[in-house]
Amino acid sequence: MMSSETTILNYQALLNERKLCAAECPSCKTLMLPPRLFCTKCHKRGTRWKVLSGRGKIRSFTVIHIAATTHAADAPFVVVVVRLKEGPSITARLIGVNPLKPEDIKVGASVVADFEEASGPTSDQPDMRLVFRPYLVHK
Amino acid sequence: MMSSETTILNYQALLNERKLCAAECPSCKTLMLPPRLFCTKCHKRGTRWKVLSGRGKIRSFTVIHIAATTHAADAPFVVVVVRLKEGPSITARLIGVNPLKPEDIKVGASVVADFEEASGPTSDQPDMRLVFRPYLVHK
Amino acid sequence: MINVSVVGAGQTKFGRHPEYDLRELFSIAALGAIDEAGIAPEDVEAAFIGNLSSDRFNDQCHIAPMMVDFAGMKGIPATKCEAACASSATALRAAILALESGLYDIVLAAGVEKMSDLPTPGVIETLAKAADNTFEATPGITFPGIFAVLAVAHMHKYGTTREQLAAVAVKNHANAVHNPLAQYQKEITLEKALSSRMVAWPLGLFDCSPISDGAAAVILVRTKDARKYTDAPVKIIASTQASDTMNLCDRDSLSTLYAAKTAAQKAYKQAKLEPRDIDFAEVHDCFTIAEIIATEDLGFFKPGQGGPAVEQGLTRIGAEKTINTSGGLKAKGHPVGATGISQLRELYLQLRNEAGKRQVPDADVGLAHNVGGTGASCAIHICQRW
Amino acid sequence: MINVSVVGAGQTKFGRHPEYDLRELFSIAALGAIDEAGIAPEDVEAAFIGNLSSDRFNDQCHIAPMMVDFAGMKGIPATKCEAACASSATALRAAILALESGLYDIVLAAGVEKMSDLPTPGVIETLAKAADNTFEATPGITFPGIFAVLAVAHMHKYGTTREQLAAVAVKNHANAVHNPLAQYQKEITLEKALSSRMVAWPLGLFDCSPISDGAAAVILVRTKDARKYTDAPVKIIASTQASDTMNLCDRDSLSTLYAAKTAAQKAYKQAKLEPRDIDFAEVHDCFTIAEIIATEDLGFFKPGQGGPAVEQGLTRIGAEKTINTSGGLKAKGHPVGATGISQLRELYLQLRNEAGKRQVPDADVGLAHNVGGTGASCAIHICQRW
Ligand SMILES: [Zn+2]
Ligand SMILES: [Zn+2]
Repeated sequence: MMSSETTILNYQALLNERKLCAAECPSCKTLMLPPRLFCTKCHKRGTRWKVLSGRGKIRSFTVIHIAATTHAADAPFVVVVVRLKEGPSITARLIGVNPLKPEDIKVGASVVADFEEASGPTSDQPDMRLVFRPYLVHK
Repeated sequence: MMSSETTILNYQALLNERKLCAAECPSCKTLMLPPRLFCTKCHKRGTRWKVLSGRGKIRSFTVIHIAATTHAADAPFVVVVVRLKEGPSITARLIGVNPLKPEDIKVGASVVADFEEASGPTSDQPDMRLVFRPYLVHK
Repeated sequence: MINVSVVGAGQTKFGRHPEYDLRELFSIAALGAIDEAGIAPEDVEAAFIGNLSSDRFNDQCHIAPMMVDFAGMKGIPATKCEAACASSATALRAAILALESGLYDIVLAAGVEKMSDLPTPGVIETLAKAADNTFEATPGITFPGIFAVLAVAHMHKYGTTREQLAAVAVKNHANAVHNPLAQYQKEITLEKALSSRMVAWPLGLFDCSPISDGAAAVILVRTKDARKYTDAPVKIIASTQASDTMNLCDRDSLSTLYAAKTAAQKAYKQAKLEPRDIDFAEVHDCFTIAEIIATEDLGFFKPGQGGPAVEQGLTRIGAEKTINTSGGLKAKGHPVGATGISQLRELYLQLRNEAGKRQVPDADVGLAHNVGGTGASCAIHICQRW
Repeated sequence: MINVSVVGAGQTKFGRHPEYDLRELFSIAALGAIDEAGIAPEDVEAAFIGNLSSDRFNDQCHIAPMMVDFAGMKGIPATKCEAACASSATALRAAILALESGLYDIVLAAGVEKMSDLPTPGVIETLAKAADNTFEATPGITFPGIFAVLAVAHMHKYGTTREQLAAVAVKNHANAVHNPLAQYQKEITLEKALSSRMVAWPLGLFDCSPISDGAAAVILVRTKDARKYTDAPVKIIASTQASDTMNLCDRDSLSTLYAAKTAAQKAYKQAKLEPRDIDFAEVHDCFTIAEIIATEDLGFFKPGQGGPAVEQGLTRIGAEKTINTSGGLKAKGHPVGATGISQLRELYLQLRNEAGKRQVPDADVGLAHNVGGTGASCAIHICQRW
């Protein structure tokens, strides 16, 4: 999969292998997440996958109390925008925190990517879904 | 209902009373089907209901073999565009004919309106649906 | 410089309209604008109609010909324009460009949306489709959730408070009391606003604009022809639009909207005006935080000062910078595709001294700020008294 | 007279594209057009994008900013235009008006649709929403059914035959053999066309255009600037649009399309040309009967003569009136929102002598006829060799 075209479909296929990847421009090294076919800087096609560490910090977040029909069973849940160590940001759920204590979730806190099976009525073979967890330093 | 505003909602309510009605402009007597709030000729509001005879002639038709999901169970079925005696035309199903013998359905043939319960997954309390039948002259 | 004027405006009451079909709502607004301009439907040469998603809300695509036909304008070119909640401001822009091209002399710009045909969860789901479905709606973020993320970032950066958010709702409800076409014509207290049910933390129900049905329309002509139709046309002196990436995650800042700032800069340049020259503005308060960010993006207040400004009453009618005399999306209602033209109608009324008890004293220049979706679109119009 | 020229065109292959997202298809077409025009994405000042219903097909609204951002044009004004299957011709018109207004110098007009994300019954249902849902889709009429009603009326009035309908499909499949971006690049026989499964009597499967994914894009500039970009720009000399009532039942005639006739009359007047001056045309053959009616509505053949004309080979490449060199919607494919711009691309290629084995000899003037939905919209563009 790592040599596949940097399409959204293949991004999901890589998530299914528990790999969080960005598209990288071989010319100017711009990293793009969500992945793109064409470099945002030099507009060249031929970007390639680069596996990311999954480490990052919370830029902002919310707790969804009233969800769309398809996610209603999960509410309340936390959604975070995370700035990854390598530069790009990504939006995903934050697990391992109490959604009823949003005051305990801090902008700037360290998180790490994880993967869980996406449930939902539309998926026959469930995809893996990117999520984040608090990154705990064990002293 | 006959004194109600000539809205699409009220048109359906009149169908539920087994009445096929057009909107009539009190000024210029233009008859409008589908009904309208404003006269197509003089653009005045205040059109009123007029009950139609339900008698008319087939302008054109088709037999739906591949239907939308919501109508798939009914296929094949005949849809006709009928010019009503009073002037306006309306589109509806034609029942009482063999949909597999379209060559027996003739443009110009006389038909008469009837009403049947509309089935469908979305309706709690089924509405009446306008249909047409061949108009048979009993000698 | 733009050389187009508004010579007629119409609007339905905003709110729940189970009695009317989409085309019926449209025709009431369109024929209202046509009557006010003193023309007949046959005089209109082209129409641009904003609508977010009749496809999902009403099971109906291709609404533009249906709308004009139903309102007596059968045959004219009719195009639907869509840019989420900024749909009708983009329709307005397309109409302005059509007039500026010289190909048409009288153009209708309108917007219509009927959201209440769907049950509430369906509305939430449809609105979420105006965010990036794959990367943001699928993880579960809703439309209120998008703006909640902006609110958290704004609070973190500037210390903006929930009380300041609530102050937006309180002010806009107070203004809507005097707008007979508003969905909610009653005041609310700060306590009530703050105690409402949580939707997407930190935004409660009273931080959110409602689910609405409605339509709005304006008749546009070139400014040199405008006095043929009315003694008090309203000049449009700037019309700009900008876009941004859909995804929150792909943006440099989460406490400002790049598209709004870009469109505002271009609008001020086009009108040869500064933010201080704007007497009043209708801004896109789909959520309370959006009004605070808007007043900063538009240069009315410094970044971070939008919250304190509303709390101190600086945006009330007649104060330093009057914002949302109509009641805003929050209290006037937000039938998404109709909102941009409804904002323009408020400018039209204010600049003709026809706004009744919500009239801004000595208003000469007004601005309309219409944001689409997650902020991926923004269109700005500046209007001037004749 | 219109003073806009095409200086670049791009298109994806039409067909099923499970491997690509909507934005990926768009970016391939848009960057193709941009490259061909010899410009960079940053040079594009505004974009108008045709699309029928990403809302239903792809669960995604507000696609215009998403598309331009993904193709490297973040920030520019980007508006979606919708008029059912004529969506991208209306986007093209909006782009032309924007250039004629003088506000922009370089504008992108594009169209994109990805239909195959939905299973076939869902596609049928979504397309039916481009008819009047309450009065025609709800009784059960489908999109093929709408055109079947026109076919029956045409057959009744003029004696048009199923063989004549099939001749349209046979010709267009033969043309598509030479179009490397066509969905079906193989010939079919009259027998095969006639024996296909019934969809909506009298239209069989081979009377219908397929379910397709794809995108197309063009770069437009004012004609006076066009030679800066290419030695062989293609001039757009007419751009018109008209509408009609949505409902079949509300029309005077069921054997002609009023919107197409109206738009055609205006287009010939705008270009100061007659039907006989048109060397070739891309017409909207969503169904075989639609091409026959189109060649009559456009004045190429007398009413009732469209059927005999195709049967006699008068619309083959290089014959009396060459129709659908690209393969038409029938064989090239019909990703509905992309079709209008794809037609313009075919005109661009032909008028630059770049159409390869499907090149029309000595073609100087071409016409594109893009119909929306039930015929409630039609937009027509006429192009001329430089
Ligand atoms: Zn690069
Ligand atoms: Zn009348």
